[in-house]
Amino acid sequence: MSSSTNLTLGQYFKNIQNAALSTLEGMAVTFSWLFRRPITIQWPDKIEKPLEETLPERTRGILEVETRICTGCLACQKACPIDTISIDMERNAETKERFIARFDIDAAKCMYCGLCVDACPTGAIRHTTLFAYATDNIDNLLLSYVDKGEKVTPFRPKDPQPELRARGSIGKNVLERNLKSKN
Amino acid sequence: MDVQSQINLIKGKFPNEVLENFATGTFVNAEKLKAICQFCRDNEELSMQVLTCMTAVDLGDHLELVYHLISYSKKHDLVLKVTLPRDNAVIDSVESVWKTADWQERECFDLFGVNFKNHPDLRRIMLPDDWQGHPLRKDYTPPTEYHGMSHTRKNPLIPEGQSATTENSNG
Amino acid sequence: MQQRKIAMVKQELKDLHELKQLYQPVADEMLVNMGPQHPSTHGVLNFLLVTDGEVMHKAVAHVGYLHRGIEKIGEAVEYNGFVPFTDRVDYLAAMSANQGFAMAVEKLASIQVPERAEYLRVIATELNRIASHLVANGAMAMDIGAFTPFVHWLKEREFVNDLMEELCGARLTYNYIRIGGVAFDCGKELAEKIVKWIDHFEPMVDEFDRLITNNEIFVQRLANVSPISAEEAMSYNLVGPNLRASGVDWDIRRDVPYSVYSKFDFKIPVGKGFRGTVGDCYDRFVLRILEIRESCKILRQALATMPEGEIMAKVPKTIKPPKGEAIARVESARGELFYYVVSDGSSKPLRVKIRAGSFTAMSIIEHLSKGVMIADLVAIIGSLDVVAPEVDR
Amino acid sequence: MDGFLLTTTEEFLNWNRKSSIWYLLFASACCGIELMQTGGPRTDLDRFGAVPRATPRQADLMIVAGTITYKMAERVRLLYEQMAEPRYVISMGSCANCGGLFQSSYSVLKGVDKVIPVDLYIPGCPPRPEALADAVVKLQAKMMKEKYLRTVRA
Amino acid sequence: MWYLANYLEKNYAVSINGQESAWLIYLIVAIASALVMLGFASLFAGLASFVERRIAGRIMARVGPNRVGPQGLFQFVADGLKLIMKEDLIPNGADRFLFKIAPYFVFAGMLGTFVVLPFGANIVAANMDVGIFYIISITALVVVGIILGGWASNSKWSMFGGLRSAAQIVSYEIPLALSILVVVLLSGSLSTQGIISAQGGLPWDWFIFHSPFAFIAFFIYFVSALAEGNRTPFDLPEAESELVAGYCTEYSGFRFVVFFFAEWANLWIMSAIAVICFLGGWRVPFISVEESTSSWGIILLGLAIFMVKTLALVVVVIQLRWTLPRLRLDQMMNLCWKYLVPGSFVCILGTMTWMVLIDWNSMIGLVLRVVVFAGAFMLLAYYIYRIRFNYMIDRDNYKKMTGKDMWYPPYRLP
Repeated sequence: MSSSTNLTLGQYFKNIQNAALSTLEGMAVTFSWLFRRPITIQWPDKIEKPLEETLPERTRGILEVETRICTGCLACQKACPIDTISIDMERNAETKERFIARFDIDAAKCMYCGLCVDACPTGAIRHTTLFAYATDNIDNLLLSYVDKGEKVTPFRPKDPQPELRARGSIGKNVLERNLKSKN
Repeated sequence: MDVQSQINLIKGKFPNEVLENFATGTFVNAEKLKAICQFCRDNEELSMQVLTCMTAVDLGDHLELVYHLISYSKKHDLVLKVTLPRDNAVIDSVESVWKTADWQERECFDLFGVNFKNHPDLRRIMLPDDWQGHPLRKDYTPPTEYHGMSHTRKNPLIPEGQSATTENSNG
Repeated sequence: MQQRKIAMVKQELKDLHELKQLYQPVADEMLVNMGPQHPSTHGVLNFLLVTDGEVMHKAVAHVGYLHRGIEKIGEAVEYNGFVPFTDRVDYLAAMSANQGFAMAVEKLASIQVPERAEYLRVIATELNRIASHLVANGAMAMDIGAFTPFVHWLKEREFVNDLMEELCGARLTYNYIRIGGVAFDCGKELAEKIVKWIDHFEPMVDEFDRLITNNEIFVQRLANVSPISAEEAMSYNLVGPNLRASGVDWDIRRDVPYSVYSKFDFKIPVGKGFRGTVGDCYDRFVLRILEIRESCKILRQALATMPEGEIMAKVPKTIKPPKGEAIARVESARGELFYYVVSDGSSKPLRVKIRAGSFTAMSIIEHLSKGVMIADLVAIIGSLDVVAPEVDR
Repeated sequence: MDGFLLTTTEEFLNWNRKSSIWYLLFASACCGIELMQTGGPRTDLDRFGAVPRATPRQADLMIVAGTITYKMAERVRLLYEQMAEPRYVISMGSCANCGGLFQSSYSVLKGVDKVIPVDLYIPGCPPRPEALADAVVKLQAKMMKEKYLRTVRA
Repeated sequence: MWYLANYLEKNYAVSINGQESAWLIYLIVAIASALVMLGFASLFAGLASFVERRIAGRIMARVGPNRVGPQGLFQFVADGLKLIMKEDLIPNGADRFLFKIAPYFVFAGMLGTFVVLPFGANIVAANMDVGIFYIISITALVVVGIILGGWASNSKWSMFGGLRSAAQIVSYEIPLALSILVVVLLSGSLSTQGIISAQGGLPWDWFIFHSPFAFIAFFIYFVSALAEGNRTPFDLPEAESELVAGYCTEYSGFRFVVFFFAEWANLWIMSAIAVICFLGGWRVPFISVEESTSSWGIILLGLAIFMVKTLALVVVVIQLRWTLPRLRLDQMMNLCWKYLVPGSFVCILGTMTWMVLIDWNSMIGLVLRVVVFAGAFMLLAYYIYRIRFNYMIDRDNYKKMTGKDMWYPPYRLP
């Protein structure tokens, strides 16, 4: 089938033979695929465990903060190149100790690079394996890990180690609360 | 052959064009750049067949054009630098020596405002044609809106109290 | 709304008017806009075809639809913070983009990367090269019309994504190579998983050959289409598989040795005109498949001989390299990725210049497209493996 | 009686629209690769009846995958206007949501909702293929609740 | 259906105010059979589009539509009705009247061929004496529709698609007609029922194994039928990756449904004609032509055999679509004029000499037919061997890598 005009007879039949053989070969490959297992993971309903559990441990999903062991050192805020984390530390007038008034992460802007997780000394901020949170209102993606009036006393290393919540549970609560409240 | 002998070779052909040199290459006079590049490419010992990268650096008071040349057969490379004034930087295009310079010079014109004499098709390459200013210069202030689309967006991280929206904070 | 519409119409008229002087189309010619959204322009690239039917007189490339000003952001972000941006420069071969920037800054700040970190970098880069070649060849086969090989290679890429997710946490934008070493370590069972995948993958490459590479229609569509001679390739500064397909034997991993590539023995495939002339579309396609096989060999050797030890050098929190400049050349999937970093002593670089392979591959398309059919232009774009962000940065 | 008749026919019509969403083949940056992976074998959008269509005329869902620069913004608006009427937009990834990591750049549009109305925002950079499948499932649920006939009648 | 018409006329011939009322009955029966044909064509087109996406899924190691209805059976209903509900878009520069008319030309051309296709011994809408000749001429209507659609939608891409299909379908009519001429030579009649009744039930009595030339004629017919229906190696008119969507770039909504329907209905027509001409239609083995209309059981058996053969060919055509890349315009024309047309002339000459030298019913004729059949069977055996070879290569590695075994037969639906 080569379009060159100077087509010798041998080349003519060789083209036909090549075309026929390679088509047969290709058809054999595709037909053999009909007998092989498809690798589809039928995501929403036909899988045993929800995908969040089976993802590898280092997966970088939506960020979450375990405020109990957060020392308020603002290392993550400085480490983030596009400042998607913003923390307000306030000083209690009489008792002179600081507390965290606001800890917001903009999940819509975050680039999931993991630089903040490396910078955090106590591992308070960490990536969950959550991913399926499409919302129709972009404000739902603003995760605030310290509620409006609540005052969180920063954790000091020599304090007793508090009981930590499971990875992913905090993020899931905040996201669900956002979805219900705002739309 | 190492950088120093390459520079001597060029100094032999263009005695007063080669200014002071540095570790990986040498400064060159702007007017003679095209001739030197032609020489680098055609000379057997040098045979710089490829212009790897041609870019500009804004050093505050003047612009610096950097030409990275490399030779695949001789496996050595060289850097040529040219200093240009900030405002009307003009230099002749080396597009006739290496065809790759066509697009790299268009990019340099687009982002730095360096004008290239007898370049076949000097148009903006990256930015829309009606964009004002050359972004990669240090004194560039981005426009506040383009074709009716504003540059600012309400930053959800800042509560309603403080009113600062995200200016172009690329300082 | 109204004034925006008027502005757009004025813009269109100005475009057409300006194009008319530039090309002075002959009476029966027409300008066909192979627009930014087109199934076969990989990403957002725009070709203006001056054609009078199937055969084109000229295809003018309009780029810049994905110009995100990464180099300007490079001057506003610290060294450590810029590494995730280099992922987005070439999202198909993000690992080599990371490695390029990291090597440039390590040269500037004279940081010595430990041995095991170099091995981990080679493993991650080779896995990434295979994944990138899969998408490159798959997209090209899809443009020629064979949809099945593309989806089969996406299936193989899915396995690579799983391995990468276990190794560095992300599927596409890894941010795995940090300045001075590597972010995570590769455990024993992950190394087994990679070897098991390679055992499964290499016969699959032979199957792809039987399915598509030796297919007569595929060969006729690609052989002798727009051959590029060695001088042209060098003058247009083509790099990587495009350059080697034209017969120039130049590979950064072997000719400008960096990292620990000198410890492995692997062949550099060079285009020999497998079914047509040297440097045609078919050569570039086959070359990528040969490179996939070479990368599998490197991966096996690297996994076998990986020494124990540190994975990160002692690096201060914010890196302040001394005043000066440094260059770094890395063999990415799309050829030589060139970084030129100028620092003025502060914690932010003064200038970061990234010169990628797709930028120059895109500039040669205008030269190649004289008197070529539209179906061939699609094949040329596919064979040159052009990726939008690398062209526009 | 009339309410029952209308809601069931509407339910049926919405079910039809929901179970065959044809999305526009428009991939601009890294999220475009994840869009292709979603069409690929692991999370198969074809299961939901979603087929990629190259022409905006036949597409009824536009997935904005990747960074939209100012030069591209007008083209995105043009594409949106060329799509036939019951059309939806999913903004995939941080760049399309709010400009993402390139928000400080001079040439990037800060979020695609400045140019076209967006139905769903997906967090992630790039979001996993399963996140995009989740967005399609959520879009289907949203389509089921739409009052298609009643608005026309009322 | 005329059989039904005669039956009705004998028993219920009611005369309305004296005139003979036979024409009324014929009219009613004609309309009824037309509706049955339309029903069958659209149902088949829908199911074929669903089955094609399922087979394509399995070929690509993924799963086709399986959530819309039980195992995704109602996918085509959803696609069709959704497209009907879409906004009715006509591009502003388009030629409105031609833009609206174009799809119905393609529809008429497609549905017209269903009239002549038989389904059983005497189950045929119209047993025309010029059946095959009528089919070849009516498919030309499809070309008119596509060119009209391409030109009228005022977009450069669809104009490319329209002109490409004009070149392709018109030039592939010739090898199509010539290869069917071989069958007409063998059977001596142009009507579809006549061709089928000239063949026997057993495989070596089919025309395809009559001689090596008839065997090659079958492949020439098959390739040019692919080109007629714009199927894969020749889907240049709506080349997905080059011309955005070819001639139907500007079509959306119901008009696109008609183009969509025509493409899949053509699958049936292409394989039905192949089965009629070359693979012995509805002939039941060991039953002669006269007995085949005797009892309803045999007619239905004939219908079943015809369906099985046609669906097998449809699966082959579908599989071809997901295996082969697309031809370039000049290569497609080159293939037609340099390979298929001379090939079909050689087949006609060969068959004629073969018929003159060897009589159909003679012992040598039978032996030679069995030899050709054996050759074809060897080819099939080699094909199955290659399939098994491809499967065996990856079985152990896949088990080692994923822990699950790879055997997943097509009838096991995920």
